[in-house]
Amino acid sequence: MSTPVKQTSATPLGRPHAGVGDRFRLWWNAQSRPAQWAFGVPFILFIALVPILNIPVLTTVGTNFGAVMAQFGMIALIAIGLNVVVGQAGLLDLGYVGFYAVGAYTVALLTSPDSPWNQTGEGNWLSQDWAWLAVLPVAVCITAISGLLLGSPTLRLRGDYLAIVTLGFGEIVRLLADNLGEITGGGRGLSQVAYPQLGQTEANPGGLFSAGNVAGRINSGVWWFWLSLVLIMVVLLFVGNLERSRVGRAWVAIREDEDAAEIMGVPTFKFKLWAFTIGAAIGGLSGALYAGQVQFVTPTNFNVINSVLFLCAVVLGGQGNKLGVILGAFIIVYLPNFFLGRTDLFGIPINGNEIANYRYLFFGLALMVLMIFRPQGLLPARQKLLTYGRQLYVAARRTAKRQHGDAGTGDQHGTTGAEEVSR
Amino acid sequence: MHRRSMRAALVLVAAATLTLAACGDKSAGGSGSGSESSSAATSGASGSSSSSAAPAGGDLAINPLVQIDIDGNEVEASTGTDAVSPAGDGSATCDGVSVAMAGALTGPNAALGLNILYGMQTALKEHNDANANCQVEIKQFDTEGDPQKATQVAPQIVSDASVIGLLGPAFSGETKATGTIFSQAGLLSLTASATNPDLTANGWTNFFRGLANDAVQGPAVAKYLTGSAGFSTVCVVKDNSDYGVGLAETITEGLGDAADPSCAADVKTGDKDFSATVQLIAGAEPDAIFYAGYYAEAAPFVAQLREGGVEAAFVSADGTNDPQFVDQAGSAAEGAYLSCPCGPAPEEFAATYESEHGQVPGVYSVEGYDLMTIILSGIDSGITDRAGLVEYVKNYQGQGLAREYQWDDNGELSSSLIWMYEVG
Amino acid sequence: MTDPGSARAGSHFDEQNRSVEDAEDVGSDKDLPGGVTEEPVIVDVADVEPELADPAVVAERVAPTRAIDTAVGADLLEMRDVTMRFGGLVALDSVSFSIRRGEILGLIGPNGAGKTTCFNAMTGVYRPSDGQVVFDGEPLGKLKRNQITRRGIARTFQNIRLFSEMTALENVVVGTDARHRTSVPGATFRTPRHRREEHDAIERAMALLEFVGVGARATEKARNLPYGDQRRLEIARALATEPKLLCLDEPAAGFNPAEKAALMDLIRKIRADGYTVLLIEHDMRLVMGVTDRIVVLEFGKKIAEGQPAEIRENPAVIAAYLGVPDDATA
Amino acid sequence: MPLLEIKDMTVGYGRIEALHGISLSVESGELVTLIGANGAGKTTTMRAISGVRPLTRGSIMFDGQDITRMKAHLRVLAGIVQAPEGRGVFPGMTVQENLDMGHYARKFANKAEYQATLDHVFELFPRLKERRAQMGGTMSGGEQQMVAIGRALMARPRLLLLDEPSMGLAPMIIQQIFRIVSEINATGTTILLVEQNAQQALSRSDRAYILETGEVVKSGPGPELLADPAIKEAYLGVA
Amino acid sequence: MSSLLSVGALADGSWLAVPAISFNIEALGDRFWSLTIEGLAYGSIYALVAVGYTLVYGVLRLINFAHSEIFMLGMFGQYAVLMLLGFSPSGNAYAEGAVMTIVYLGIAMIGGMLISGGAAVGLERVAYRPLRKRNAPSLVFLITAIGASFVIQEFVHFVLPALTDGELGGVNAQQPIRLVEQKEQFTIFGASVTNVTLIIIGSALVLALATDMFVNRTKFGRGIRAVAQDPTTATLMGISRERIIMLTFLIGGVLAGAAALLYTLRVPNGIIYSGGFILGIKAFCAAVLGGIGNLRGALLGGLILGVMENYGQILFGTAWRDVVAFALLILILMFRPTGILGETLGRARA
Repeated sequence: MSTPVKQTSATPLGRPHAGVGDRFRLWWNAQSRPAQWAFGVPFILFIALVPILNIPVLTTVGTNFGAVMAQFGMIALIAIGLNVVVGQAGLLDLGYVGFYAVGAYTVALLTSPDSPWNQTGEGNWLSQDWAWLAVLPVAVCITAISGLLLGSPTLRLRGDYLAIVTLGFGEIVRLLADNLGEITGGGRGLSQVAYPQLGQTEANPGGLFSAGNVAGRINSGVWWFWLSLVLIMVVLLFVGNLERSRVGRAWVAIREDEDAAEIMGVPTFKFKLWAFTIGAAIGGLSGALYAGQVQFVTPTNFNVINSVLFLCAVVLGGQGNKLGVILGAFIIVYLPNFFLGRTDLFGIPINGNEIANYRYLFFGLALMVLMIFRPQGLLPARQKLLTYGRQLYVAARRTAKRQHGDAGTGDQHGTTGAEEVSR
Repeated sequence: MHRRSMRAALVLVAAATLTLAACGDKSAGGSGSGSESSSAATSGASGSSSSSAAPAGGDLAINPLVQIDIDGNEVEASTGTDAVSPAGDGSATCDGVSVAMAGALTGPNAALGLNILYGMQTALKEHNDANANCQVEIKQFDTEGDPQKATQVAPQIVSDASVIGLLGPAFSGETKATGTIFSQAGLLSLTASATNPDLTANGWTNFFRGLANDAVQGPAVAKYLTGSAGFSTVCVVKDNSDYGVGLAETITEGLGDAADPSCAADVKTGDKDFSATVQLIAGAEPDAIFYAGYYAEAAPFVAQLREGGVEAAFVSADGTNDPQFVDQAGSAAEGAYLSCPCGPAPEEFAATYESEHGQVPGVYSVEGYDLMTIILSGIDSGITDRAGLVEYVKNYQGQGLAREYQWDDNGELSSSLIWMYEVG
Repeated sequence: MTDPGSARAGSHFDEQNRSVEDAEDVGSDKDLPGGVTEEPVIVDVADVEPELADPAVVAERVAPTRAIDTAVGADLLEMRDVTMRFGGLVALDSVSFSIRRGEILGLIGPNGAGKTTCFNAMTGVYRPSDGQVVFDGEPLGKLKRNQITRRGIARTFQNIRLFSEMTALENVVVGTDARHRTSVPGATFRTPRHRREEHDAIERAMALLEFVGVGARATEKARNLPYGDQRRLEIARALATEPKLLCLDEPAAGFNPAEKAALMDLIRKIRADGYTVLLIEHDMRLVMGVTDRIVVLEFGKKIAEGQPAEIRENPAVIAAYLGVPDDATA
Repeated sequence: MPLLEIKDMTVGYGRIEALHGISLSVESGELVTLIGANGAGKTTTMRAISGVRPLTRGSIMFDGQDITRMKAHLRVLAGIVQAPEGRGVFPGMTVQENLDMGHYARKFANKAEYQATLDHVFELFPRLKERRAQMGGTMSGGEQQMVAIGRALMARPRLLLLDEPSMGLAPMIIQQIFRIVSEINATGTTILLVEQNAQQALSRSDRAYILETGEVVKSGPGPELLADPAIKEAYLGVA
Repeated sequence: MSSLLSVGALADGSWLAVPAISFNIEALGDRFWSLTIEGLAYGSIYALVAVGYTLVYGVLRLINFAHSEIFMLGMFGQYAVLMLLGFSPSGNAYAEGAVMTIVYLGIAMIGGMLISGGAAVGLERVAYRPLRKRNAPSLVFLITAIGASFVIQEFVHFVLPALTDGELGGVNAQQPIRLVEQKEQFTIFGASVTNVTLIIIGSALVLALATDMFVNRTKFGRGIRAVAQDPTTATLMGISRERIIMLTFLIGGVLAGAAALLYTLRVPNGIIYSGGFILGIKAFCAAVLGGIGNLRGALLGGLILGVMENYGQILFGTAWRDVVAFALLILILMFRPTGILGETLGRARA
C-alpha cells in the first residue's frame, strides 16, 4: 500500500496575478465593520430598487420586471439552499425540486379552499389574515423533516448513487402530488392559496402582496421581491454564521476528503444530515413563497428539469460562493425573460419571441461553453470558515502590502523546514 | 481498424438505401379494417397546425357531426352566414387602442396559443383594412402556459394603458393564477379556450368565456353517448392535466352507471406507451372509451387500443380535436368521436386563414376570430376604456362564425352548445 | 491523461475514485485554467497575537488540556492478537504490542509489511478480523472513526490528505473542532458557547501552527503550501484534536536531511509537551534517533520489539528489513 | 549510444515540483537501479519515462529517438514497458487475460511467436501457468507481482521498467523475484529497476543512481555504492 | 378494488383526510405472465440504453446525462432512413411480407445505430474531451452533459424542422411509419406473445450477448475493462485511453440506436424531441440498479426495472408506474448500496 508522495518543498512556479475579484475581496476584508455597512447598505438598497427604477434594456418587456425579480428572489433562496448541500457539503442532489414542492404544497394544503386539509376560513384555527405567515414556519419545518427522512437512509450512499436516489425522490414527490388527487387536487392543483395580508385599501382589496396589486410601479411582484430579499438576508446571515463555524468547516472538510474529515473527529454523517436538512428547509421556505405569490400550485411546476436548472444556477454562479449562486439564480431566471416580447435591442430590431423560442438551445450552449472555459463558475468559491478570522485576514493584508512595497523580500517562499521550525 | 469497418458499413448502408429508394414509394397497406371512402376536409378543426408532411391515415379527417346541448340533444347549427363581420361599416375612428393576447406562444403548448392568435389576426386584418381611421393593434404576451410566468406577464398587460381588452389567458391554470389581477384592473378577460367550470365562480366581473365549459361538455357528451349513441358501458381514461382531470370528472358524473369504474384509468401527459391501460380496458369489454386529455397521448392510445384488439368506440374531446390526432393515429382514429365546444370553420374563413398564416384553422381559431370581432365591434362603437369594453361585452348579443354570443351574469355563454365531430 | 480520482475540487464522486496511485495526483487539479492562483501571503504571527512570540506560551497552549488517566509509562494502547484479513490476504497476523504513555514508539518494516494496516486498525479505518485494540483501558470495538479520534487517537497520512481548499489555519481549526460541542443551533445563532469555542479554536490553532513552524502561512490555502509545510501542517492538525496518542505515518517521506533533523526536533518537542507518539518511518537514522522503542513488522507479523540499539543488532530484522545479500540464503 | 538517455528531466504536479532536473542513462543490456526513500521521486521518474506524466523541462531519448512528447501507448510499441508499482494487476481479469493485456499494443507476427513468448513467461513463472484462469484480484502479492512482470514481458520489451517489485513481499519471494529479474536481464532485456531494498538491488545491478528529494545525488556501479558508508547509513540503517 | 385511491372518511371534526392506496393483487395474479412478458420487452429496451450509461461510467466515472438524447436521435435516425427508403408516414402498418419487413427493419436499425453512435462519439469529442484535457471536476462534466442534452433536444425541436423542410423534428411527434403490425404469435401460460414482443426481446438478446462477448472476449473489450479497472496501468500496457473512450461512447450510442428502433416498434408515436428524457432516466436507474459500471448489471437492471414497474402499475394503478420504479431503486440501494451486481467493470479493489 505504500506510495511515494509528492516531492519535497518546491518553490511555487512564478507568482500569478491576483484577479480583480481577489483584490476586491482583500480590500473588502480590510474595511472596518462600519465601513462595510456603509458600502453594503446602499448596495442592497440599490438592488431592492432595481425593479422600480425601470432601467432601460435591463427591464424586461414581455413580462413584468417586478414579478421576474420576485421569481428571482425565490430561485436565489433555492440556490442558497442547494449551495449548502452541493456547494458546501459536496452532496450531489438532483431532486432538490422535491423540497421546493413540499414547501409549496404544505402551504397550499393548509390554506387552499380546494384542499381537504384546509385550515383557514370558518371554524378553523388559522385566521385568514395570518394564515400564510402562520403556515410559513410549518412549511419550513415539514420540509426540513422531509429532508431528514430522505437523508437518514440515503446519505450513506455516495456520489452518483446519492444523485440518482435524490432524483428519484424529487420525482416521487411530484408524482405523489399528481396521483393523490383527492388531497392535492392532482393535475387541477390547489388554488386560492393564502398570501400575506398587508396594506388592504379600497383600491387594493387584496393587499400589497395580492396578485391583484398591479397598480403603479410597486406592484405585488416588487413586494414579493422585497419580502424574499429580506428572507435571503436572514438566511444568508444564518448560513454565513454556519459557514464560519465548526459546521461549515465540517462541510468543507467532508467535501474535500470525507475519510480524512471523519478521522479528524468530524461526525460526517451527522453533518451531512444537517446539510441536507438545512438545504431542505431553505428549499421549503422558497416553496412557501412560491405558493403565496402564485396562489396556485400544480405538480407540473416541480419536474426534474427544474431540479436541473437549480443545479445549473449553483454551478453557473460558482458553487460554494453564496453571492455567486445568487448571481447564477438571476441569470437562470432573467435570461429566458429577457427576449420575450422585445422588439428591439440597442436600436436593432429583433423578434424577441422568436429568439425566446431558442432560449434552451442558447442556454445549453452557454452551459457547455462556460463549463469548458470557466469550470469553477462565474464567482468561484472563496469561503471564510472562521468566526474571528478577520483580524488575521487584515494582518495578512498588512504584510502583503508591506511585501509589495518592498519587492526584495517578496520572494521568501520555499524556505527550508529547518529555518521555519527554528524560527 | 474499427474505423475502416465502420466506413465499410456506411458505404453498404448508403448503397442499400439508394437501391431501395429507387424501388419507389411504398404505400400503406390496409391494416385490419380497410379505410373507407374519402370525405372532403371541411371540418372546423381540420388542418395541420405544424406539419406539412403528407396527409396520413388514408383520407381521414375530422368532420362535424352534430351540435348538441347539455342534455345531449341535437341542436340545429347556426349557418354562420349572418355572422358579424369584423370590418364593420368602415367608418370607425379610434387611436392608439390595442388588444392584448395572452397564452402560450412559445414552448410545448404553443400550438393552441398560435391558433387563437392567428384567428384574432385574421379578424384584425379585416378590420384594419376596412377602417383606415381605426388601426387597432394586437399585443402578444407569452405565458408559456405556466402559471408563474402568467403572473409575471399579467401586470405587464394591465400596466399597458393602450390595452383596453384581453383575449386570454388560454389555459385554465394560468387563468386561475392571474384572474385576480385582471379582475382588479377591470380589464376584459375574454377566453377562447379555458374551459374549467370553476373559473366563472370566482366573482370576477371582467371574465367571459367564449365557449361552453367542461361542465357543459361533460354532461352533454355523456348524455349523447348514453342516449343517441346508445353505449351502456364506458371506460373513462384521463391524463393528469388540469383539463383532463376536470373533464373526466364531469363526464363520469354525466355517464352515471354507464361509467365503469373498474376500467377508469389514469395516464400521464408525455406517456406514449399505454399497454397496461389497454389490457385493463380489453378486460372490461366496454362499448366505448372516453379519453380526457390531449392528442399527443390520445393518438398512440387509440392506436394501441386497436392493436390490442379493443374495437369499442373511441370518444374524446377538444384536447384531441386536432388534425395531428388523425395523422398520428392513422386508421385507428377512424370512427372516433371528438367533441368540442369549438365550432367548425366555414370554408370562406378557412381559406382566408390559410392564405394568411400558411396553415388551415385549428381548434379555437374560429373562437379567436369571433371574440376578436366582438372586441373590435366594441372599439368601433367608440369605446376607448376598459370599463366600457367590459360593459359592452356584458350586454353583447350577436352572431359569430361558430355560434351566437351572449353572456349571462357569471360570464358564461347563455346558450352553451357542444359540437360532436367524427373522424371519417 | 486524467485520473478521475484527481478531481478533488468538487469531489462529489467520492471515494471509490481514489485509488492508490491517485494519491500522487493530489495536486494535479491545482492549475485549472482560469483558476486564480493566490499569491502566497506571509502573516507575521506576532502581528496577530503578540504573546505567541514566546515559545513557552506556544508550547503551553499546544499542550493537551485534558487530564490523562494513564500514568506515564503505563500502557496507553494495546494491540491484542490483532489479525486483519482482506479476502484471502492476511495483512496482519495476530500482532500484539503496546504503546506506553509518554514514549515514542517506532513501527518499522518493509513496504507492505502491514504497518499502515496496523495504523488503520488503531484509528478505526478497518475493524480487526480478529483480536482487539484496547485504548486507555477500553476496547475500541465498534466505535466510529470520529469517536475514536475523540477518545484521543490522532493520525497523519502517508499521502498527505489535507483539506486542500482550506487555509492552513482552517485545517487546524477542523482538528480543534473535534473537542468542541457547538452544533448547528449554536452556530446559527452564535451562542456565547459558540463564540468562546471559536475564540479558543483560533487561539490554539495559531499556537499549533507556530509550534510546528507554519505560522507564517496561516492564511494560505493548504494546497499552495510547500510540501514540507504540508507535512508539518498535518501534524498540527492531528495535534489539534488533543490526542493522547499521535500516530505519524511516514512524516519524513520526501524530506532532505536538514528537514529530517528539524522533524526529529519537532517530534521530541511534541513528546516533551505531553503527547505519546507512534511513528512509522522508513528512514533508519530518524527512527533510531528519535524513538524509545521499536516494533518491527514483516509480512504481517511482528518479528521484533525492543530498544533501537537492540533492533539494530537483531539478525531477523537485518534479514527482513535491511536485506541480505543473495548468497546468505541461497 | 545509450538505449535510454534522460537529460535534465523536471516533472511537476501543479505548482509543486517532484523532480528537479535529473539526468540518467541506461546502456543496452544493463541492469540499472534507482534507489531512494519514499517520496524521493522514483515512481515519478518511472511514470515520466513511460509517458504517463508530462515533463515540464528536459528530454528523454530512447534508442536515439527523442520520445519526450511521444504518447504513452506508442512508447510501449517502441519497446518501453513497465511493471508498475503496486503491480497494477487488473483485478477483474484472469491471469491469462492480464498477460494478454501485455501485448495489447504489440502484434505478434504469427501464432507461434505468441505461443513462444507465452511459454517463455510460463517458464519463468510456472505458477502462472497453473493459475491461468484465476482472477487477478484474488491472487497473493507475490503472484500478482509475477503477473505484472510476466505481463510486461508479453510485450517483448527492449527496456523493462520495474517499479519496486519487492514491495510487500516475503523475503523468500523477494529472493525469487530478484533471481528472475537477473535471469530476464541475462537473456538480453535491458532493465531499469526502482527499489527500496537497496541491499538486494545494488548487489545485482550493473550501475545505480541514488535519488534524494527529486535530485540524483550519487551514481556508480552497484557493488561500489553498496560499500559506500554514507549509503549504508542512509539506506541500510547500518552506521 | 374498485377505486384505486380512496379518501379516508372525513369523519365529523376530523380534519385530516388520509389517502389510502389499495392494491389490485387479483389483477396481478390474473395477468402475471402477460405482464412479465410485456415487462421483459420493455426492460430489454431499458437494458440496451442502460449499457451506454454503464460503460461510459465504468470508463470515465461520468454520468452521461445526454445519453437519453443520443437515444432520441436514434429514433429520428431510423425514421429518416425509413423515409429515404420510400416509406411515407402513415398511421397504418405497411404490409411488405415478412422477409422484406425484416430487411427494412434491419436497415432502419443500422441507420439508427449509425446516427446514435456517431452522435455519441461527436458528443464526446465536442463536450467531454475538452473538459478531460482540463482535468475538470466531475460536477462540471455533469453540467456540460445537461447543457448538451438541452442543445440536442432544442436542435431537434427547432433547427431540424428548418433543415428538413418540416419533415423531421418540431413540436409534434413524428407521424408513425409502422412496418410491423402487432399480432399474436402464440401464448405462454395463457399470455399472448406478439410479433413485436418477439422482435424486441429477440433483437435485444442478440445485441446484449454480442456486447457481452465483445467486452469480455475481444481485445477491444479487454481494453475497455482494463481502462475501467486501472487507467494508469492500462496506459502503461500501450492502450490509448482516448481511443477506448471513443469506443465506449460508440458502443453505447450504437446500442441506444438499436434500442431506438425497438422502442418505436413498440411505441410508434414516441418519436419526438422530448421522447428520450424519461426513458433515459429510467435506463439510468436500471444501470444504477444493476450496479453502475457493470455491463451485466445494466442488462439485469433493465429487465428487473421493466418487469417490476409493469407489475407495479397493475398493482397500484397505471399512474403509479414511475413511483414504483423510483421507489424500487431507492429500496434496492438501501440494501445493496452499489446495486444488485456491484461494480465489477469498474475498480472493484478495496
